[in-house]
Parts: sequence; C-alpha cells; structure tokens
Amino acid sequence: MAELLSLEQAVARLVRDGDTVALEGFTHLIPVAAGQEIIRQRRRDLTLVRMTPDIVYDQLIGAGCARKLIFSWGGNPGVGSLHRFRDAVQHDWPVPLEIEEHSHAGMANRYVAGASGLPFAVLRGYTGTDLPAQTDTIKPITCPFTGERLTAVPALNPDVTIVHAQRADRSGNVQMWGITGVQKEAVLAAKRSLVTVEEVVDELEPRPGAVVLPAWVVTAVAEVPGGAKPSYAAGYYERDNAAYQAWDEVGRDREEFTKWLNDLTGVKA
Amino acid sequence: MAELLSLEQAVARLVRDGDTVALEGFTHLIPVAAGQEIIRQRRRDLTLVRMTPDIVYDQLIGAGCARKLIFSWGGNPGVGSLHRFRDAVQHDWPVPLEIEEHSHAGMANRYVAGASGLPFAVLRGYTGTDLPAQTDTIKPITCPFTGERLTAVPALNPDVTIVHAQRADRSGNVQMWGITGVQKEAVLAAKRSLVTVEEVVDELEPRPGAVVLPAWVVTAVAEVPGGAKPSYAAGYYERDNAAYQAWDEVGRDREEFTKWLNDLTGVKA
Amino acid sequence: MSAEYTADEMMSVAAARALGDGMSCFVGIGLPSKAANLARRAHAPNLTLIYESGCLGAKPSRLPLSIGDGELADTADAVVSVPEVFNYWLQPGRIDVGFLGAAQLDKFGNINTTVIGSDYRDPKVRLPGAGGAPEIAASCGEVFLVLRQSPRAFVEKVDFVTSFGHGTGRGDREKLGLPGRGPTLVVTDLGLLRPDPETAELTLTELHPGVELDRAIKATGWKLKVSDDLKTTPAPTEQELTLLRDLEKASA
Amino acid sequence: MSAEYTADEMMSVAAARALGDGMSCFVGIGLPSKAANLARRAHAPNLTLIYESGCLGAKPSRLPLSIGDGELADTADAVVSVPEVFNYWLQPGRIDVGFLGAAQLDKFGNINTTVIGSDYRDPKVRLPGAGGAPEIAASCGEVFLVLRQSPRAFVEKVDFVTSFGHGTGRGDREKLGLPGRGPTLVVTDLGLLRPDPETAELTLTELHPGVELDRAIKATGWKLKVSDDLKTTPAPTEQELTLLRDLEKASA
Repeated sequence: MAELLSLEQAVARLVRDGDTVALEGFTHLIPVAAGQEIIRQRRRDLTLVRMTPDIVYDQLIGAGCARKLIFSWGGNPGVGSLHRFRDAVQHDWPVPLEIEEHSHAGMANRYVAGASGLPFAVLRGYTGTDLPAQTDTIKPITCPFTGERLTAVPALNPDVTIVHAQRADRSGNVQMWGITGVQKEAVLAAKRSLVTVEEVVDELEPRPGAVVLPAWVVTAVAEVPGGAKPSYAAGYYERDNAAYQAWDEVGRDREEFTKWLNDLTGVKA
Repeated sequence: MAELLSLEQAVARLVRDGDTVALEGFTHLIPVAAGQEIIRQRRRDLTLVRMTPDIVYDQLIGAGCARKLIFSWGGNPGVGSLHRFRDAVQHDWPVPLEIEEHSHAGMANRYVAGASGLPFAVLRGYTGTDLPAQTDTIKPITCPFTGERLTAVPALNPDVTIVHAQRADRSGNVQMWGITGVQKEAVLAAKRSLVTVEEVVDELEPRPGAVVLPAWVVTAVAEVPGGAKPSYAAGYYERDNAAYQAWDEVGRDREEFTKWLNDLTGVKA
Repeated sequence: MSAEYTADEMMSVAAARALGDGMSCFVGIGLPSKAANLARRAHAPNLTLIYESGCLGAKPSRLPLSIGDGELADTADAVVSVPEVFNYWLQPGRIDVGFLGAAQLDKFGNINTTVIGSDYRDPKVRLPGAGGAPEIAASCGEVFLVLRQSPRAFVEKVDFVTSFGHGTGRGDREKLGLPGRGPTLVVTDLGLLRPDPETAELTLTELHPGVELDRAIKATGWKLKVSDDLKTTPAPTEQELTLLRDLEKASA
Repeated sequence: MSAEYTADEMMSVAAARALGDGMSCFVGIGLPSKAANLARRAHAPNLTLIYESGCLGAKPSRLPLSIGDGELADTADAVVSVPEVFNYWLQPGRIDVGFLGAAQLDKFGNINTTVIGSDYRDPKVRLPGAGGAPEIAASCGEVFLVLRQSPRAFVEKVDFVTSFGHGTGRGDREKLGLPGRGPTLVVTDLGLLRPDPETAELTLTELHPGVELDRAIKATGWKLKVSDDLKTTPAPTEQELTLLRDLEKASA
C-alpha cells in the first residue's frame, strides 16, 4: 500500500545514488518538483530514463546528478535544444554523460516489457537506421512461426519511477487523466515508485479517460500542488510557455545555469 | 469510414464461407444477434475464434457453421458445459470440429500481436502444461539479451471480427464501456469488422471507462438493440441468467437443439 | 456451541480463512469467488480481488454470476482490458494468491480442466479448457485450490496437465523456472490438504469437524498421506455463517 | 491577383494541400502540425490527425504548442497510451501519411535528427534524437516532409540516418521489408521535391511563385535535379491565407 509522504521524505527514502530513475511524463504532468528535489538532495551517478527528457532533465544533467541518459527525444518542446544536455554530451560538463538512444516506439515497448515481467519486447523498429550500430540494446529477433526478422529491445525496469498525477485518495490510489503517456507502464515496470499529485482527496470520482493506479502498486504518494509546473496538469493549470522560453536563456550559459542552481539549492554564490 | 448497415446486410457482405471469424465479448456485450444471423445465413466452414466461446458459439457449432474452433475456455458460464461443442468434439455431430486450444493469456496476446501488426507475441505461458504438445501454435523463444526461454504464440488476424458495443455515432465511431475484454484488439487485428450497437446517437458523450473505436478502423456498424441478449449491456440491460440455464436443456439434446434451430431459421419441422 | 452448517459452507469458510488481509488475490469464478468475497466481508476488508475480466480491486455487494459480471466492473478500482490484466498484472508476479477450482487434481497439485480420458483428440469428456488457470498457477505467489473431494476428482495423475502444480514432486517448478510457489493449500468439503515440505505430495493436514478420516481417505483417488499432526478445522463461527448466508442470499 | 504572403506561408499552404480529405495523418509537431491543421480547415474536414502523445482524431481549435498539448486530448476522438499509439495504430500500417520535419535531409530522403558531424560519440552538434520518426517513416503509407531549404539542411548524405527514406536509392525499402512507400513529397519554402520514379533521388518538381530556379539549386547541398516538367505552385488563395493567419493568431 502506498505511503503518504512529503516530497522531501519520499525522495530521501526512494531515490539512492547510482539508481536507475525514470521521471516520466509526455508534455503533460511532468514531475518537475520531484526532479528538482533530487537535485536539492544532491543525488549522484543516476541513470536517468525518459522518452522525452526536457528541461527538468536538463537541470538534473546540468546539476551533475546523472552519469547516463536512456532516451528517445531530448529537447525543449516548442523552443529548441537542451543546452545542459548538449554541453554534457559534447563537453563532459559538469560530468561525462553516457547516452543510450532509442526511438519512441522502442522506449515505449521497453517499458511495456518491464511492466509485463518480460525480459524483452518485439517491434518493427529501427530498420535501416544508424541507431542499432550505436545502441547495444537493439537486436534482431526471428519469428518462430514465419521466419520474419523483427527487432527486440530489452525491458526497462527502473529502480524508481516518479510520475505526477492529478489526484490520489487517502489510501494512495492514484488517478490521472488527459494525456497519460507511458506513465502506467513506467510505474508498473519499476521496483519502487513515487507519485506526486496535485491533491489528495477523500474519494476518486470516476472520470472519462482516467487511468487509475491502485495503491498496492505504488510505493509512495506525495501531495505537491503545482508539482508539474511549468508543464501542465489538465483540470488544474495550463502550460507556462514563457518558462520554457526562459529556460533557453538560463540553460544556454554555464554561469547563468550555475546561478539558477545555487538559487534552487540555497547555496550562496 | 464505417458504413451503417442492417445486421442482415452486414453479415451478408462481411462474413463469407470459409472465413476466420471472431465474435468477441467477455461475458459482457456478447454479439449474440450477429452470431444467430450467421446461422440464419447458413455460413459454412468457418474457423471460429474466441477466448470464451459460450452459448452463441454452441449454437453456431450445433448448426454446422464451423469446421474449427480456436479458443481458451468453452463453457456456459455459471451453468456448465456446452453440449453442442462437446458433441462436435466427441462425436463429430453435425460435422467434425477441429480445435486449436490455448490459455486466456495466450489468446489475449495473439490478438495483441494481430492488432500490432506483428507476426507473434511473447509471454510467460503454458510452462509445464500439456497444451504445447497438442497445439502447434505454441513455440519456445529465447530472449536475445538474457538467454531466457519464453513462449511465443502467432498473431490472430481474423478475416472478420464482430463485437457488440453500447453506442455508435452517425459517422460510425463506436463507444463501449464496462468490461471491454479483448474487443479493441480483436477489431484492430481483423481485416474487416462489424460492430453491432444498442443505439446510434448524434454524439458520443465522454464517459468513465469508455473505449472508443474510431470509424476509420470499423468496416460496418449495425444498430441492433438487445443484440447482446441474453448477455448484458451495461447501461442498457442485465444478464438473463434464466436463458443461460435454459440453454443447458436445449443444447443437451440433438432433437431439442434441432427444434430450436428450425425455429431460428424459420424451417418447418 | 456453533450453529449447524453444511459441508459446502464449511468448505467456503475454510477457504475464506486462508486469505489474509491486505493480500491481492486473482479469483476464479464459482467456489473461489465465493470464498474470496466472504473473506473480504469477514476478516480481510483490504483483500484486493482481481478478476480475469479486467476488474482490479472489485468489491461486489453480491456474488458475481460470472467472471465478467457487471457488478465487478461497477465496484472495481479500475477496469482494464483482458490483455492488460494478464500482461501487466498477472504475469510479473504482482499477485499474492491465485485462487482456483479444478475438475481433476492429482497428488502433486497438477490441475486438469481440459479433457477426461487419455486421448486428447478423442476424449471421454471434453471439459471447458484452460481459461486463465495455467498462467495464474504459474505466476501468483502461491495458489489455493478449492473443490469437493471425490475419487473422480482427486486422482493419482491427471489425464491432462492444464495447469502445472508441483509436477512430479518438489523441485519441478524451480527446474521449469516457474516464479510462484504453486499450490500450497487445497480446501475441500472434508478438510485441508497441503503439499509435503519435502516431496510436495498433497497431504491431509486438517479434517473438518465431524468428518471421519476414513471418509477423506476413501474420497481420494490416491493413497492419501495424513499429517502426523492432523488437526481439526475450527467450525464456522456464527458470524462467518451469517455473512456467508447473507452473501448467498444477496446473490440469489 | 493574390494577396501578399511570406515564403513560410507558401510552404505551409503547399504542405496543407498535399493532405487529401478522408486521409489519416500521423503528425509531427511544428511545421507539419501547422500544415495538417490548415488542411483540416481548408479542404480536408475529414482528415484524421494522430499525434504520438496518444491523441487519435484530434481537432484542435488552435495550433498545439507541443505534441502533448491539452487541446489535442480535449478534442480527440480517443486518447490512448503512448505504447498503444505506436503498437496498435502506427505499426500495423493503418495510417496513410506520416508528416515530418527534419534537421537534415539527404537526396534520397533519409532524415537526420540525431547528430551533426561524423562521430556519434563526439558530435559537432547534438540534436534531439529520433522521437517517433523512425517508425513513422517506416510504417505510414507514405511520408511527407516539410522543412526550409538550405545547403546545411539539404545534404548529399546525412551524417546519421535517424529515419530511413529511400536509403541509397529505389528498391532499398523493399529489400529491408519496410511496408510504407517512404518519402513521396518534400515541401520547402522554395518549392516541392519528389523522388524520381526510377532512382528515388529527390527532384525539384515545383517552384513556388517568384522563386528563381537558381535559388533552389543554391539552397540544396547536392547537385539538384530538376524535373523536365517543372511547374509553378499555385500561389496561396486569399481563403488559404486567411485560414492560416487565423490559425496562427488563435495560437499566439
């Protein structure tokens, strides 16, 4: 059964140095507050996993929390590049960043395999591209019935998955709606999971399009209103597009970024 | 885009002798009226597919429509055996019935592979059981990353899938809710599909738990109020348990069954 | 002094008691479903019931008539597709107990729900088939079985292994790489059987009150081993009986 | 006489025109999304838009700011999970057109959105990566590309094949067993390119009004072939421009 914790407690208990950590969200419901708490608690050597690493991953990478990134599209959506990500890949700043690169279809299927207790998934993917030559976790597989060649990718089973949802009840049952991406799979694939929510309510009223994660597959729930900002939470707040634009300026420059980081962590410059 | 047809037209156009036909439904929303229309139109040599063949499959088998059944659990739920199914398997009456037998997990994954455009699916299944010795469509497969042995089953891609849903709009977009079983996968896996619905409405209002099949993946929609009886349609009518009980008596005896069949098809005894 | 009760009631009560509070249970229809719902009412309010129709955390107010009863969907925490319930929920070993019935059971807890008779292609009796059972028996943490005891049902060796129990004895599951512990308890109308810790052979460990040992032996199609420490099941309490009968009445 | 318009407006209008009514289109964000939404307003009200965030049949009233804009979910016929959109909807080849942008494109329509520079491990520029594009390019019935034409973007050979177009020429897709026909149209701010029927080399088939041929040739990093039957794109109509500008205004 999910425990109700503060964000600080939850990150302290669930996220350890060296862990493989997925903070998932597909434009919507991105667990930004949880990512920034990981920065505040100075976790190191994380293998970060996400289909669409965006600005909170840029922040984690710039803060030196990660030694590896497993991903399929890394950018500031609607704005441009992730400068901290680029700087880490191109210039090892502040620490080298290993990358393991897939397509969305491959990543989604890796989470599906992880959620399903299977060691791998099969897809029609990567054919003719240069990705298999750079990524060890893409292999051919033959259909035992037709002889056809397809592609296999290994399961993703993060040590911890963190997602943000609209609501949980007091038992820790979680409800999210709107675009829910790969969040269910990412939680089910993980050894431990944390869900930050906009609010804890007495009862989860059924809603169109709602995905429910029962409390018995969630390790901890933390109430963090606004925890997805500057992304959006359908029914709660809109995307803050200006913040995404503004990040471009901050992320572009090591000095600007360092100031931002010191502000976040409370270090005096 | 789905065409709106009468049930008679739809079955006449979509279901052909020798076809592989799946009429799916998991206790709820069983397309009984469509199955009985297939009997009325005297289709022959069908390969019938369903996870849980129940009384409408007993009727199709007793009427001699099928030469093969692909399934994982055949029974009269809450009552007992399917006597026409047994008679066909044990005594070739009225015609021999070949069977291809799986588990639910295997069948569900076969539909998933079919819906996904993959030739096979991988699962942890059948281990230690006598099923693989009797069923050619269960084979071992090795994980290319871990070397672990798992099980592969081939995709199911019916020529026609028929399901029953609560509603469609006038463009043929389909909405169902409650227990929706494997119906989405069965429709997406099929070359052609027919959805019978309780009613055609102007607009599909979003509902908790609703599954929507867009019109562009449905071949035909037929308005058939009560088309799932004696099973139930959440929001429309309850299960008629007495009818399931009563079928036991009818199905148990060839003569009783023949009377029932003549009534259905309008043949005078 | 306890109230009067039938052997079937004793069976349901004994089966219900096996389910602890806070467990998750993949529930087969019929006797397992009755027992699981009784447990939820009696002593395990936080028992999570999972049905193969896709209902997670169902809390039915009456006994479901089938695995896909609307009552299960209406009261569930979530309703998911059938592929999802098998792939995301059962297969990874998230579920503590698989609760199954059986047409035929052998002394190593292997289950047959496929055919009676030695020839699969020309069976004496064609049974419904596997349903969800093979993977439930493989993937749940452990498996409880509930069925009436008779020499026809309790056989030396099943005609067909639909769902793997302990194979030919202890260690077979590990050899096959099956994750769950397999059948750990069989509840019947006469008593309880559990696999011997060393051989995995089903052994009578409890008799229900008033049942003669000889009757249990005669109702078993193999030479039934009896625990040195044979106990008597506590009779159903009045509360248990009231809850069971209310449940059955609400479902009539 | 037509109104004044920018090269980008011409590009969006030309891209929109390529989408026929009743088609289904897997839409990339940015220029493709703008064109697809213009098409739905202008001449293809029954164009089905599918976004990789899981929105099927989205009918946004303004341009989505990202692939996962809430407006897409609110107006969709159905919102499904990301694994489902790739496995059930894209992979089986149900979708007529994949509409993509690109950072770098070569003369056989291969797409690079991964790295600029020859060393993947030590790139000159690290780009966002593949996203959904490799499988969109593989599985859709055909692929339309829209991007501004420049020698940096239009190269002889891409540094990294993120998404396969026509490989090294006609026949490569068939050899690899790729189901879709690959890129059949490239829309730029200068004109339209289509693969040569025999070689699959991208060939200029249309110039936008007022664009000199020489400018298109200079904006291409390979020796651009020009169709014998080079045509001029019809200028945007007033209606097209009004719709496009309204759409952009509603999205500001």
